[in-house]
Amino acid sequence: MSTTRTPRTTGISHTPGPAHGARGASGGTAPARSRRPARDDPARRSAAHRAALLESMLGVRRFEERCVELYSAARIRGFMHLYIGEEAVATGVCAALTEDDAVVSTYRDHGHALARGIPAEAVMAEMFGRATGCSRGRGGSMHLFDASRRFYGGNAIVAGGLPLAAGLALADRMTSRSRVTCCFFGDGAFAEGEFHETANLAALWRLPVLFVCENNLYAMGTALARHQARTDLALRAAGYGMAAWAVDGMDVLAVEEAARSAAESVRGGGGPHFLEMRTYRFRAHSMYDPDRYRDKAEIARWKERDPIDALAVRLRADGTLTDRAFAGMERRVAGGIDRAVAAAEAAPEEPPEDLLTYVTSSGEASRP
Amino acid sequence: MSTTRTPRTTGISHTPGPAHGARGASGGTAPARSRRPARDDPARRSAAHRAALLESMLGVRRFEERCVELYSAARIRGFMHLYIGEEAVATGVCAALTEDDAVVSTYRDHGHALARGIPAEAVMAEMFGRATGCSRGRGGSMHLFDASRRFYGGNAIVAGGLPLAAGLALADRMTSRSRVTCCFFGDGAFAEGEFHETANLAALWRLPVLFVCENNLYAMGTALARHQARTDLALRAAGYGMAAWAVDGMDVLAVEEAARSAAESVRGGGGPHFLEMRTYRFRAHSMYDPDRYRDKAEIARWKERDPIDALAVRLRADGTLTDRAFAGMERRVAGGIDRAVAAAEAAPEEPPEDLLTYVTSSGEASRP
Amino acid sequence: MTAVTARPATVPPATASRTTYREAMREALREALRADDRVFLMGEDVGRYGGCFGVSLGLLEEFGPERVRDAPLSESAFVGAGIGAALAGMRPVVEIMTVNFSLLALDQILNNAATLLHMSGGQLPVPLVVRMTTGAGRQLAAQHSHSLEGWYAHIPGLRVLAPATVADARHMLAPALADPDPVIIFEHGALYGTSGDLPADPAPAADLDHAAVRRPGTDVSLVTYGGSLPKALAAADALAEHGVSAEVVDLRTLRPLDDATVGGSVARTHRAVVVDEGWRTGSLSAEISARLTERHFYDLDAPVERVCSAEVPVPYAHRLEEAALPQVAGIVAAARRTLGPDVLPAPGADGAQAPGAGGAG
Amino acid sequence: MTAVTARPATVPPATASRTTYREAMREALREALRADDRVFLMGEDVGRYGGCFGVSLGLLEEFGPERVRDAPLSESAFVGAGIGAALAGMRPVVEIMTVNFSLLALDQILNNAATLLHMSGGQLPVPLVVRMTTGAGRQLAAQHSHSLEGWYAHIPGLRVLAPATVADARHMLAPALADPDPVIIFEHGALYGTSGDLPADPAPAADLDHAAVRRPGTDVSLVTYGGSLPKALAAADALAEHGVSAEVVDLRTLRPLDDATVGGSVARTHRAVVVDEGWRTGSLSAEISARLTERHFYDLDAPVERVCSAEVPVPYAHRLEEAALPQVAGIVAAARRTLGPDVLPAPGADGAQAPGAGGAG
Ligand SMILES: Cc1ncc(C[n+]2csc(CCOP(=O)(O)OP(=O)(O)O)c2C)c(N)n1
Ligand SMILES: Cc1ncc(C[n+]2csc(CCOP(=O)(O)OP(=O)(O)O)c2C)c(N)n1
Ligand SMILES: [Mg+2]
Ligand SMILES: [Mg+2]
Repeated sequence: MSTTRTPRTTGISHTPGPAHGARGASGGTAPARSRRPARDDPARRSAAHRAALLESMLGVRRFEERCVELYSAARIRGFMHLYIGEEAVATGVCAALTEDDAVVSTYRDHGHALARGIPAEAVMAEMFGRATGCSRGRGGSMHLFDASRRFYGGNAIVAGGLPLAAGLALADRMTSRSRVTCCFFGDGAFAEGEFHETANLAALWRLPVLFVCENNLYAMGTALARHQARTDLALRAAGYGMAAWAVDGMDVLAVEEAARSAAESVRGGGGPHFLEMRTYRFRAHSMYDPDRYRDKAEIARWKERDPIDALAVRLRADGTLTDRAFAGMERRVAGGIDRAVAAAEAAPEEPPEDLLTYVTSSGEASRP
Repeated sequence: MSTTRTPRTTGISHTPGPAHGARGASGGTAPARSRRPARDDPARRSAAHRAALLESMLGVRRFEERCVELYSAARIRGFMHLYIGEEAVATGVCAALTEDDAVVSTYRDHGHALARGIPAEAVMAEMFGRATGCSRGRGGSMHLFDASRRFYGGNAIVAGGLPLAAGLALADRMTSRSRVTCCFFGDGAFAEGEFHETANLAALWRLPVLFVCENNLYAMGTALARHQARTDLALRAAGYGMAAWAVDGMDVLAVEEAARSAAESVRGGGGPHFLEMRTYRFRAHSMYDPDRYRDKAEIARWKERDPIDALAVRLRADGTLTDRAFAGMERRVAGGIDRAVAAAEAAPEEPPEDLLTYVTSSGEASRP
Repeated sequence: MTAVTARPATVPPATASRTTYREAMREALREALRADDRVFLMGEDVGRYGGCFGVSLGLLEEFGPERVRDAPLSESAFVGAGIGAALAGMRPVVEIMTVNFSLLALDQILNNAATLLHMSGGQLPVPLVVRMTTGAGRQLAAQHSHSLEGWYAHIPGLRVLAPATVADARHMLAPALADPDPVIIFEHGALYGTSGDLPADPAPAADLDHAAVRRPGTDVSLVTYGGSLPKALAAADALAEHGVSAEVVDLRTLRPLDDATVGGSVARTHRAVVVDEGWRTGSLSAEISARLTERHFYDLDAPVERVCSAEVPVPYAHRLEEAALPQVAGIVAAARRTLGPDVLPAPGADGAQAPGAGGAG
Repeated sequence: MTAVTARPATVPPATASRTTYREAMREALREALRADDRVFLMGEDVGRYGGCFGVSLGLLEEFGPERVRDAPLSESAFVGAGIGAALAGMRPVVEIMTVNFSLLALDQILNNAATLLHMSGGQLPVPLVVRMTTGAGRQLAAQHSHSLEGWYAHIPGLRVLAPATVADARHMLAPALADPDPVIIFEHGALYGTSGDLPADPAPAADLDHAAVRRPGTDVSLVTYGGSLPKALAAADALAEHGVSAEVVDLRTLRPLDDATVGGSVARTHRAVVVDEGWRTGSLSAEISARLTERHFYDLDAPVERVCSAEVPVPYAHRLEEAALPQVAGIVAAARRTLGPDVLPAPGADGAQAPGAGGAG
């Protein structure tokens, strides 16, 4: 018989009122309840580390803001899903992973890719469909890949990446490698059968998977309570027999703390862990979405909890962030993006003659 | 936010030792804890009703025993899955349903079909592949159908019937009909994504579905604990926000009691209910299965809890069943089966010229 | 016994009007929902969002959340629920956002919807309509660009429709709902924005049994469907400029195939080019080619040509995607091949064809 | 860095021996598991049960539950897990019990296994082998009798194999595992009990690129694969009795197709019959027929014939099932049609053919 674990939740409300915003703004520290007592790791908690987190989130934000402009200018095409508002999740989680760990992402993958360390140049070139893109222009916004960073993409089938993550973890388990496979997915994916099958498989075989559910309260236009019979996703994940708890996904420090604790436990043989990141997207689902289904006031309330602002306010209150330093961050970020755009503009597309390469590994045009 | 319901379990162990057998044999009454206090319904609890349950179970048992002989004689072909040992489940559940209710079954469907009232003639003819079969010989053992009895088959894709049941129930809900759709499926089906999707859908939309999970501890050769991370299936179903509890599936009275209570609640608008029937198949998975994966002692222990013997012992102890009456049952049952076999032997197969009828409703040979 | 009654359509009489494919589809849904209480629309984001491609915009407001029913991301469950509801007397229209996600429901479609009638010996017809968007051409990359109509057309028990014109978008749904058996409707994503005239009422119910000759011609038959119809018509224009008269046949119904109309055209023109956005190998074009050869071996003056998608997961980059899909130049070139080397000068555009995208090799 | 190392095969030398298809497959699995630590077998009931059809019997005992891994009933998850494990350096052999259940994993196969390499710009090859049983003929009825090989052969990025002989069952797995890309192996259920001779070691690694002429002939080519090969050979025998020399071509690899071998045969015989257990419309047979016509239009003396399954969910009843599937008599009749009316007297058996089961109409 399986062992029983009790789910842990932070008790974080998912409808932030002023109190929530204030809590962030007042520089409150670690999340209400974390899985382990906060450890005294000076390196991690150092001002420099926090500043790096801030700059990382800022990098994602500004990158995507530029992408919006480029989309309007038709430099970027296809579907494009923005991560704006959710930056704390990718940033905090990826900060807790090592180079050896693996990441499986979704179509909303810019934030994951950048936080994982894929250079903005490679991502931007991919959005432009250029040969220098991280998928050689064949993937586009929804299919960012980087094998060297164990970034396994960019999956546009909702929940389609979950079984993959189980398999990556299975390989590690079978070869006694102590690595974590981190799989991002949304609240909508929780409804798909593939989530259930994968959760059961991972728990049954105690696979080293870190499930990171980005619960942004909507699956496209469908609110959580209209697609899930029970909306406490962490509690439901715990039902599979894995440690699971909810985290304030607007607080990058809380996210990192939780991810680090979970990842360590996974790495130590503790089986799969599930983190429900309570977050919100500030923009529409995709560039095609007129966002008719959300209350403007709700969006405004969440924007008060902007993860970047929240950390900046906190660091300023700590006295560890100056206006000048912040301006420096903005400059560096903008410069990086400028360079990425310029490089993408200048880069070649793959020639149509190469259309059939990469269909099979042999490299020859596939013989159908 | 969804309402919280607590799962109810009977606390029934799923590994019957002598104690269990003894409990049955000693004529112990209703299951440990049932959902509602036992009601005083004389008709239901009457000796005649109990005798009818016994004869119904006996009918299923003897029918399938004959099928084994006929399979050896190659009168029946294809895959054949026996229900022997599990008769209390179909018999008890179907006793709690009305004519208006619907039933969705699996490939292990003889018991469900017979308990639902499909005549043995029609079922046997189907096993023979005859035109007089309940599916005109096109379905065979795994695909018994009877639209007039709202028996929607016989599905050979594990978990494939679950979404169908949700849809039948949805139609009732949309038209404000007060009917129950009862869906049988196994513990193995619980691992399929379709179970999860359907459970969420049914709970979300409060569909009038009665989920009857026949937990016989094995999915083919794979024991429950080797295919489910958490083996308390009722508890997990409760996680979707539906009433769910476990029932002693070897006790037909407990099954009927639970099913009646659940069906009434479903009919009254209480949303989906989930019953985990703890049962056991005495035979191999199918006629092809050498049953290498189960312990003979385990099988023997379960056979001590034979649902037919258990009820017979109880009725004898009550003084409501005599040897003569039991012999009469056996005679009636055997006579019915004899007639069914003779009729099936004599019945025609559909002619090959009619192969293409029923591909589309127009009745003409389908134009591909 | 039931709250469900069919009532006559109460759509106000319309005059001939220009409309888009998207609006035509929406109008068809509105008419169906008004005409019959048993009809309901179910799928991901069909309600609040208004449909992934805006097709059902406004229907939630008019018909309410019971009849314009948002479903969770559970393709298998809600398609299966559509089958169950159909069994119980409803007339569900299930929207699977796109064909790309329909694989998750394919078991329900093949093993239940298409099979229950036969497996039950005729007892259980499944009057279900499933709609989905199909096709590529908008740089949506490999997982969002499939054209799997041919797979569905392989399944006995299904009727498969591919409305390619505004009129068919407007008028195919009603007869599909009247069909007692499951019907799959493929709407090519590139068509939603196209416009056309709708004839004034009373509109004839669309015929689901016949292919349509969209442009008559005498020299070669261009046989196609769905999103490739505009390309075939453009190719016919281009061919006309070179003095070649191409007949364009729109299959409309992919199962059952209308062999008579296709064959009749080829019997007149003696040459055929099949245009199909599916990957060439094993696409519907193969079936059409095989049938034409089986039935018109002695009518054909040249082998049947096929213009299909290159055998590659559709890439994101614009030029690569363009090279992967059937294009007008490739259709013109294929038609030219059926006519022999001296009929037309090789057009310059021809050289731009990507490998595998149009050629017979 | 890793516990995984490839070690040389340590299979004891064998002498030529008679064995069954099932044993040959098992021996191939055993050899693969012995030869390479990265190889493991995963699927429903592959371990304790010994495989639904007994193929993996004894392997659990030899290799343990980690490498002969029973999976829950979760086709999508464990096939996807196989893909993930392959990405991470393993060499998984995933068994989907039968093709009928593979629909539940089709999204993973199409959208991940077959697509990741291309979508990632060449970064992510997926060295995965998926095995499944296919086919009808054992009265398993509609949901357990599919022949969907043609669908898989439609997917760019996959290699699709159909071992039809004991030797191929024995020798195709090793090169499949050596392929850096995903390979699907179809094992026809009716073949498991068939026997044949295995050549003595050292056995040549099976060639995955070429079709095989299983019986040479001069008058007509019978092109087939998998479970239909024995039927085609029997038909060739029957034709020989009437003085007709039929060549039998076993495709062996369904994607990529070996056009040269098939075309070479037809260039010699000038007539072709394709035998394919899939439903006729849109089956692999259509592709073969279309290609033959495209490439050998002027070689063919008669239209290509197809003998396929009737377009009906396969019924349980024996005579109905028999009528639904390709049979020897139907193949003979089709071959006869290619030869013209006066070559052979119409055999009596011919009339027994069910409608749609073999005819070209
Ligand atoms: C299987 C599948 N069904 C439907 C879609 C269309 N779709 C894309 S994103 C999306 C919503 C997903 O919501 P969620 O999982 O919460 O992620 P989020 O977009 O909120 O990050 C839908 C319905 C899809 N891509 N895949
Ligand atoms: C989707 C699917 N996968 C696999 C199978 C093969 N199969 C048939 S029955 C079975 C076991 C099902 O176990 P369970 O649900 O517990 O029902 P039981 O047979 O015990 O009544 C399996 C694996 C199938 N029919 N369908
Ligand atoms: Mg979401
Ligand atoms: Mg079971």
